[in-house]
Amino acid sequence: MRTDITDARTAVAAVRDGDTVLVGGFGMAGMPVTLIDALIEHGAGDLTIVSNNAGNGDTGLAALLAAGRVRKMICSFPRQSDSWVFDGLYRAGKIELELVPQGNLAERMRAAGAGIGAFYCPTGVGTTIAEGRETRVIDGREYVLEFPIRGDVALIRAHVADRLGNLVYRKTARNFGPVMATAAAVTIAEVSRIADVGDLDPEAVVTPSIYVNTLVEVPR
Amino acid sequence: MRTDITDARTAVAAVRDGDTVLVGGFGMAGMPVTLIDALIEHGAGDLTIVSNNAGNGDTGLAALLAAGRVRKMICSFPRQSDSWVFDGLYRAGKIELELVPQGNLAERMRAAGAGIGAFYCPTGVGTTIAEGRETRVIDGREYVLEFPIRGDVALIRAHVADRLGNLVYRKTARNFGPVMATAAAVTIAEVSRIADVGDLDPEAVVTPSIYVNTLVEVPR
Amino acid sequence: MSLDKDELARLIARDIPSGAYVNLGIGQPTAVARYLDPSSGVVLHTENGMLGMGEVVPAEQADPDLTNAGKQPVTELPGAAYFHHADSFAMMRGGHLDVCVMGAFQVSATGDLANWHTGAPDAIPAVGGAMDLAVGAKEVWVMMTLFTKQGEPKLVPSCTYPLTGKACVTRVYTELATFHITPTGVEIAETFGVSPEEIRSRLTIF
Amino acid sequence: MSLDKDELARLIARDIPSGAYVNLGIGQPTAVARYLDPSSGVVLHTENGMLGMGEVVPAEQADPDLTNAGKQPVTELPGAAYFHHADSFAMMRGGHLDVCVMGAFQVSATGDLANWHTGAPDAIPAVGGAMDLAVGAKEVWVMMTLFTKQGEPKLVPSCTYPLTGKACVTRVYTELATFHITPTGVEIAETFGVSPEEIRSRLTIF
Repeated sequence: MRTDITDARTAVAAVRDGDTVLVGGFGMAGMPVTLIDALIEHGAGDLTIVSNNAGNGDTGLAALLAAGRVRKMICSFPRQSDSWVFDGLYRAGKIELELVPQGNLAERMRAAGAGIGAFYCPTGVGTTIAEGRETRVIDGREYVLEFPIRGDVALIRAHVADRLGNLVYRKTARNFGPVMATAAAVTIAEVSRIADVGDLDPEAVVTPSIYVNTLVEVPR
Repeated sequence: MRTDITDARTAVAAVRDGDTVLVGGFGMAGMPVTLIDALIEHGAGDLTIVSNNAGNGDTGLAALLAAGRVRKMICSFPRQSDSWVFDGLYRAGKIELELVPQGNLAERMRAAGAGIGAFYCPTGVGTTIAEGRETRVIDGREYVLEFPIRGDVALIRAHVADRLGNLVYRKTARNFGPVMATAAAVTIAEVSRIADVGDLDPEAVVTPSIYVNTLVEVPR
Repeated sequence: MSLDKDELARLIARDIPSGAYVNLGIGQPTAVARYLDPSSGVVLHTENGMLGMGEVVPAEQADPDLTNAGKQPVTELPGAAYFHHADSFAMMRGGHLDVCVMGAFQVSATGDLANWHTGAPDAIPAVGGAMDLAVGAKEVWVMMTLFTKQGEPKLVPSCTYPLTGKACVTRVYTELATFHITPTGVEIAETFGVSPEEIRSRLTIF
Repeated sequence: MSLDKDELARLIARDIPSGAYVNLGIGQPTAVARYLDPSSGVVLHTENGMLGMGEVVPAEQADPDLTNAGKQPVTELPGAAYFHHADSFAMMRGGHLDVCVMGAFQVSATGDLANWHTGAPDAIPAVGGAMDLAVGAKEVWVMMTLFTKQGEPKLVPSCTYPLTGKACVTRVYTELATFHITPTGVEIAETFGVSPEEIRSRLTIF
């Protein structure tokens, strides 16, 4: 369906209490900071957040966590030198953590977007990550069964969009954005610029417009 | 490892009797015709060919089939108005056919390239394609277990390469090329032009050089 | 009056929601594209790796690198995007297409689709992307004649031809009537030149 | 003389085959990049979506959209390519990288790797891409000190720390010796300032 072009506050009104929200970015690269700030203001709580990290410093995701809006984090690397907000909540037993190897995080969201019911993955075999999980030996190699991670809403940052919703990214800020866009019922993209239809090279579009519901222009 | 730049005859010498060869193209778009002609001349036989179609007219894949080099076809759509070579061999019991829905063909090769051991796929549930196959109900939906398709060699056609082996494609000639490049032990790409390193836009590269072993320049 | 093929294509085009992402199957459904209002914002997908596909063009305007799923030459519209086959079928299988329109040999009253194989023992099977579309699109619409040349109904209690997908068809467009397949049964949505009663009497699904 | 960290990084750089695709882990292994001969054609991968990564640059030259897996600002080399996270980890998991170099808490004599968790009950776990690299790269090389600050060997009969991957490490580079882990056991490839006999006597794996 057609892609809406609106402001951050209107866009994040799509998030409901209890939702699973996929949040793009690897560190600050590709982090949709304006959308996260709008989500904090919006007030939705009891959220499950899927993102590679669990917030840095006191802003962005860390501020969302500090505001008590997040019930559960699904991420690969919560512990960082400046992840004191998450660390405090975790040690106090106030937040649930599902630790997922980074590639499984990406592939499980891809599976959700691609209609794959589950997949056998070699990552983590023989480690505590695989304990108690269903495994299978295929052609002599052991795999763990992994299930999709679906989002109700994805908040991502891209570089330029056209008005249809096609997206291109910039350098390693691409990271989780294209995968999350496929895995959520509603995808909201914060972009530096919205171009006219026809301005993007069709060979270079990374996220086709079909995956994008809402665009928010945040010039940089 | 470094990508070789050579001629078609030298490139296809990598193919051995009994190999599984992934052949790009959807109809003629993206079909590596020069490499296929070289493969016919090369003489390798007892091949399993994985390609969307099973040859058209009397040239290309059809000529490879006609020369008796192919033991088995794995494809989604062998029957076409001009697939008389395949049709004749099939009816005479001289070729084996594994019919795979087109999306499964692509996803099974992707799984091979991505290190996925197997995946649960909804396609074909309740059809003859799924008969006798392992199925599983996940979240109330039925899926069929699908296994990777690996190639010994992939023969693909792209548009422009740089000398490192990065590839860009042209329009719908992209089709199976990028997936096959990831799924084969050796990938040989026929391209219209080989550019200098640095001439391709890093944001627009579709197949990174890591997947390409050999380049053959065939100007068009 | 029953509808001719062009009228049927126009009818389907009219019913496609504004802004929808749509895959039109090989053969007759391709004609639906001709009747889409450009201002509707409908975006066409082709499984060989493109969104924003334009119309079929004559051979003299053909670009061999730009074809639809039936391998006919087509155009690229502004706002198009290309992607590889695994991404294209991920888009289909993942439930992102709003509508696909396919032909059929038979459709059952519960929405089973048979459109890939006649079941003839000497037929060479070819499935292409039909099974992927059947399980993937949010809505699967069928465009077909209501009866075979021999007068047999093609909308049936249960398919006798090999299935393409189970319980996937939501609408059937034919020259005599359009049908909606709902959880409670088949509803006649519209008839053309015949009465609903006549349609009911000629089918065995009600 | 035992090697300092820079000498160890130079040694590893020397051993990486010409034209190899290589992932250098967070922390010490990042330093290996400084000693790669540009003419060697070694291409660096970073799991956050890039091949053709250049060197770490100071903050004043940083592009916030261009970082390595440790989130340090880096450069882009000619011939680079960007891709998203699922494609990047498909590349890793699919066995396409020739070598990855990681740090470790412990490596076992059969190549088990422990480098993500100390096992301390109050530690907050964080695994990142380490498990994906451990199962994916054709060769996993470890760069570490041979002993802890307390003098305990880190190359051990069996890891006591939680594992990152089983039977994946093929080489161990330390300040005192390099080791090859083979199907028949651990071999000492080179020693620095000590004799092989002394290495053998201080470890319990031979």
